[in-house]
Amino acid sequence: MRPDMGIEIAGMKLRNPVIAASGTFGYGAEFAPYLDLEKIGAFATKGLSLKPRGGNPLPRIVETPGGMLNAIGLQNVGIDSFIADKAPFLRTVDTPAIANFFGNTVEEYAEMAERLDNVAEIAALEVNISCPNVKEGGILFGTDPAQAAAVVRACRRMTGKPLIVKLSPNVTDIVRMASACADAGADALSLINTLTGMAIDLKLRRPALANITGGLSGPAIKPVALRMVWQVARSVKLPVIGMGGIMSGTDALEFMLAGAAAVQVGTASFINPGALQKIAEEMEKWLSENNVESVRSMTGALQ
Amino acid sequence: MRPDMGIEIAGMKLRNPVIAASGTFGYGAEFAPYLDLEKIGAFATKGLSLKPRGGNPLPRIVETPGGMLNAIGLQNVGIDSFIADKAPFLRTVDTPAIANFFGNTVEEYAEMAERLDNVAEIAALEVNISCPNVKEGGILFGTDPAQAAAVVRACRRMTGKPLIVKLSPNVTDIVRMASACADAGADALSLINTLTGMAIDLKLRRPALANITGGLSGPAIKPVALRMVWQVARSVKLPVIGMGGIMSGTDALEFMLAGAAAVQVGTASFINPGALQKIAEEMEKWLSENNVESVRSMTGALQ
Amino acid sequence: MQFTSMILSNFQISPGYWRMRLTAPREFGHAEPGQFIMLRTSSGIDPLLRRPFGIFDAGLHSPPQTGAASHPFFEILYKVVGKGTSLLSSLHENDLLDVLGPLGKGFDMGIPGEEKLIVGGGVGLAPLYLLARELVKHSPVRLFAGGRSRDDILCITEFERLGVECYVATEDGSLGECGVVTEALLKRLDSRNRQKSAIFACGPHGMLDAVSKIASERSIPCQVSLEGYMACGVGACLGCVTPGKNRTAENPDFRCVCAEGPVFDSRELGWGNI
Amino acid sequence: MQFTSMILSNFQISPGYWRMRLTAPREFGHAEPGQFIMLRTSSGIDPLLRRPFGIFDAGLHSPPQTGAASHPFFEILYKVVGKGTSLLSSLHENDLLDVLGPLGKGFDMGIPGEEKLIVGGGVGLAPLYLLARELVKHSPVRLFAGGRSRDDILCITEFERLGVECYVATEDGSLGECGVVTEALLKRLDSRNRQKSAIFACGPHGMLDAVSKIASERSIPCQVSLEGYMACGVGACLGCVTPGKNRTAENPDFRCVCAEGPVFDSRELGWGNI
Ligand SMILES: Cc1cc2nc3c(=O)[nH]c(=O)nc-3n(C[C@H](O)[C@H](O)[C@H](O)COP(=O)(O)OP(=O)(O)OC[C@H]3O[C@@H](n4cnc5c(N)ncnc54)[C@H](O)[C@@H]3O)c2cc1C
Ligand SMILES: Cc1cc2nc3c(=O)[nH]c(=O)nc-3n(C[C@H](O)[C@H](O)[C@H](O)COP(=O)(O)OP(=O)(O)OC[C@H]3O[C@@H](n4cnc5c(N)ncnc54)[C@H](O)[C@@H]3O)c2cc1C
Ligand SMILES: Cc1cc2nc3c(=O)[nH]c(=O)nc-3n(C[C@H](O)[C@H](O)[C@H](O)COP(=O)(O)O)c2cc1C
Ligand SMILES: Cc1cc2nc3c(=O)[nH]c(=O)nc-3n(C[C@H](O)[C@H](O)[C@H](O)COP(=O)(O)O)c2cc1C
Ligand code: FES
Ligand code: FES
Repeated sequence: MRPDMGIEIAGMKLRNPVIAASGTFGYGAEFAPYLDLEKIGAFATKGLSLKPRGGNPLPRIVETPGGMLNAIGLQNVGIDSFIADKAPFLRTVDTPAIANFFGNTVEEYAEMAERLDNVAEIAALEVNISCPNVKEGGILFGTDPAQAAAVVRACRRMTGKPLIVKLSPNVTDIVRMASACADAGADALSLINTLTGMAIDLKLRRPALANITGGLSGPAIKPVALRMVWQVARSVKLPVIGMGGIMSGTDALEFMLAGAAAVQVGTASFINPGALQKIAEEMEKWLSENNVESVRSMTGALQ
Repeated sequence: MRPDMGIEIAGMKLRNPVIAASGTFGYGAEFAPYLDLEKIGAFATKGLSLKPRGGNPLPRIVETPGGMLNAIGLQNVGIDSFIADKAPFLRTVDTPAIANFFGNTVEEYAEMAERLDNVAEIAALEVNISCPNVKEGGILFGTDPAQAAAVVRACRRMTGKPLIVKLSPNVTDIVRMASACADAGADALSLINTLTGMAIDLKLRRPALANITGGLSGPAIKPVALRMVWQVARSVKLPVIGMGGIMSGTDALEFMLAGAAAVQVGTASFINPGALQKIAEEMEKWLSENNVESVRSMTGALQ
Repeated sequence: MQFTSMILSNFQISPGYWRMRLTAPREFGHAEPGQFIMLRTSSGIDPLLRRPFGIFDAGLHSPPQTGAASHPFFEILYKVVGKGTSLLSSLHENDLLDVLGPLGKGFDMGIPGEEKLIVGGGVGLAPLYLLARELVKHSPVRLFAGGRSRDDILCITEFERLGVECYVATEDGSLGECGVVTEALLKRLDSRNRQKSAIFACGPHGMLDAVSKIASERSIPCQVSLEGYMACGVGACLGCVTPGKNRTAENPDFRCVCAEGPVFDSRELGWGNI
Repeated sequence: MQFTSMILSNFQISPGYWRMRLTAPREFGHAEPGQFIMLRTSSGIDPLLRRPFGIFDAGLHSPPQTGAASHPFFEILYKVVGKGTSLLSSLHENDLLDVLGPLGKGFDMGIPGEEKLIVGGGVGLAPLYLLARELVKHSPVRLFAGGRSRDDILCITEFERLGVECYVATEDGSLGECGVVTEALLKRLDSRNRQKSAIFACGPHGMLDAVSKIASERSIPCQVSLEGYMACGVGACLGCVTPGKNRTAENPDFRCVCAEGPVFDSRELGWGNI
């Protein structure tokens, strides 16, 4: 018996729950030589902004025990070039593309949502709220429930597409952040973004990253991610997309047990460019071996 | 040239900056067969409470990628039995012992501080504020600056011994927590305690820990720990004891560059019961190879 | 004691079960039956924690080359269940391992002359061979070995060579009697003529629970060797504890499997709470 | 392309430097000089990320056994600097590795007939052998190899066997001229008779910077092969980028070392910003 791998989230039907995480899958085309894009559920683009961004100075990445830190600094081609150069590829692939985006002010977020709402190739929007609010003295949108809600409300007004809000784990109370975004009109929540970390080059007596701190991803963060997904899924009535250190089909199924309706896979694609497809296959295999008819039945099925 | 490994922190003179972290070194005697207790800087006891505590149901520990989760539940013999059965051993060792302790109310914390102040074998007190305040509806002392300050003030009144406050990393703004504890009279800050995480047994569809969530420690958390130590050391005028995933002398020196005056080593002792002594030796070797005369000069020497 | 061991041999003895012989320091000769060791299965962080294994055998190893000096060794018997044990099974002669041990409290040998009944389930047999080797010196010894199928019945020949009378039971009947090992044990207990016995058991929790009930109903002394999730192995982390007989909501009676065990008098344990 | 490779040989060629030969799929034969591969040095998470290595050589491997069919191979030349490369050096014949490649953009071969000057520092020589092998087919080739000491001068005999004229410089004078390799290059450039040349360089950043200055001052085309901290190797993570020549505070001109490089026309790069 082949298990039913289809899921529905925020109005989108996906062939399976495995989604490429933003910033780790380029604009979709980069991994085409290594996997069948039509065997994965969906993919999120690199975070987009109104203007192209160069990102941070180098070095930008460093390996850590069981993980990696990145301080790419949200380098991206900008919305215009995205529409002109990257969107056409999306038409050639029968898999939903999710536009991840960010801004420096609530107005910029809203403008991005409006622009993306008009891009036919985009199936859903994912708001990255881990950015500093330049107007409010650099306080992070993603760590203050009121600021996060303001962003979500502003974006909600601009788009009828599914609106996913991606939460930062660097907070005392993830459930409060999640509730604020839910109340402000999000259709789904995705978590976790990276944990803020730092590495030091002892010989040089310097931070290993030019940006000093960076975002921790990979297997090392999986326990924190699972905990937060579990906390949010049981307290907030929105579907949750879980991520953080997923490397295998069993990892992905653990996130679903914790309450995720779908998962995203990031760092794993660096280690194995075919990871997304392999993870979907491993999930299917596990479900069939364990006589589970539908992957949907795993969501929240923790005892 | 042998580098000078001595440090002074909160009025205590230590022969080197390597301290055993609470909960990973028993009450001191457990590791005596595996290392020379007089070759390490100091050691912190398992967290103590007024009454003996049984701790959580089983399983209590589970391995995770590059780390481990524990939900011991602060099992300890209680202050009376500590004084009667464990303290006598401390007299036999010429290395400062730090009493780690906790309470369920501000009053309990204060009472513990008062009792420990009278224990001659104890060189310093380390307040673990990662506990729920039973009077205030279970909100964690360690995630609310006002509550943390209340605990520290109450303890400060009761003891003239060095008072170290151990910070929880599960907060949005570690610097705010650190400042609150500094203003309330702490002599030093130690960080980080464990990150809250979760693991799932997919086959059983159950949380791997009976307690559902647990505290993540080990190499996986090192980047988060380094970042927090760096943030606190540059913003708060108290000496900082850094910890989180230290496995080697170079790890320890990285924490010192980030601003730590001393370090604690936890999980590493499980993997290698002689880890503390080895780490102190590795630090000394590195310093001598790199012509650094004193380990103190490493503190905050990040460029 | 912490030491670096060299692998002398490492081979599969039954599908999924391996036996490894390692060099040991001289002091290791005093290891008690029932004690265990903890191995690092990788020098890095994957896996991070040590893995505990019972001491299957210990003694003096005579190398195959004539003239080479003999030296102390110990053996473990292990089942490949995850990453750590897979890594172990991929190691070869002359590879090195970091070992901690002997750890814990072993079996009390009981009263010489009285019948000793050893009960082992699957890889639970591991710490019982060294025990049997000691017991046969002074007492008649019977082994009750159980498992799911014939592949899970290990090293019976070795036990027989010691002069131990062996009873085998498998759940699928592929070797020995069909059923659980406690049935064979019961048969023996009910047929013995008021002879004094003592029971020593190691295996899955369900089996130990059943054996300890059988023993207590008949007032037979019974020692069980427990497992537990271990981090430190030396009594410091309190991860491996098991409830003691006095455990209640008020009385935190937890026993440390690594330091106070892994062998316990079954009457000391709070079976209902485990 | 992602494939599993079997190690055909792996040995130390100089203290700290190793050479590994691996099986390759047939398509690998089209690898361009200057392209690279990424290896997993562990099947677990320690280390987590792949490690990039230049393709030192590629071709058809004839097994020592007579009669055995020959099959495609490639080679890497690597320096042991950390955990990943240590693990590689501990591998043996017949061990398997997970390989991604060939990746990136290789060298442009330039105009046939014109003199080709290859400059390599230390292990920077790695991707230059395959390059030299191609270049000698149509052009005179000179190699300038530099390093700290004689141990860092690798595989010169192999280059000479191709008919490449080799100039060696070591900082401690233990082999060839005493000094940096750019001095030897300068001497050659200043002695050549208006002959047209092209430069190809790989090595430490300082050396590449100096070579590219020398080339631009003399208007000689110069290609450099860069390194960068890489996570994905396929242009997706943007970790490995390097500033392009148009980079300013306003213009985010970053080039992707893994996808647009690792070989760049030196005039395209923003040297001051790297
Ligand atoms: C005192 C003691 C003595 C032991 N003696 C032996 C022995 O002689 N021979 C032998 O084969 N095994 C023995 N074990 C069990 C052995 O330690 C585990 O099988 C081993 O640690 C598994 O490691 P792994 O990395 O292969 O598996 P992992 O990947 O860590 O785990 C695989 C599966 O086994 C479970 N598991 C892991 N460790 C334990 C544990 N300690 N208790 C229960 N379940 C566990 C995990 O939850 C998981 O489902 C003993 C355990 C203890 C505590
Ligand atoms: C395109 C490309 C081609 C390369 N080709 C070769 C080659 O042919 N032969 C060869 O020996 N090496 C080559 N390298 C470098 C090689 O990838 C690194 O030496 C290797 O990844 C180190 O891995 P490790 O685990 O041993 O060291 P680590 O423990 O990861 O690092 C050891 C030290 O090396 C530094 N380091 C690690 N990776 C890099 C890097 N990419 N750039 C700069 N410094 C680094 C670290 O900061 C650290 O100080 C190449 C790198 C790139 C980007
Ligand atoms: C190199 C890199 C770049 C990333 N860029 C973005 C981004 O642009 N927008 C975003 O929302 N998340 C970004 N992330 C976070 C990932 O989408 C994901 O939340 C995180 O890596 C945790 O998942 P993982 O452990 O599977 O990688 C990035 C992560 C990495 C490693
Ligand atoms: C098993 C275990 C028990 C612990 N018990 C305590 C405790 O009682 N009090 C406390 O303040 N910290 C406790 N900790 C936290 C450690 O002291 C330390 O802060 C943490 O483990 C991070 O350091 P590490 O990565 O070096 O282990 C415990 C940690 C572990 C792993
Ligand atoms: S394993 Fe740590 S106390 Fe037993
Ligand atoms: S390594 Fe990821 S973009 Fe180059």
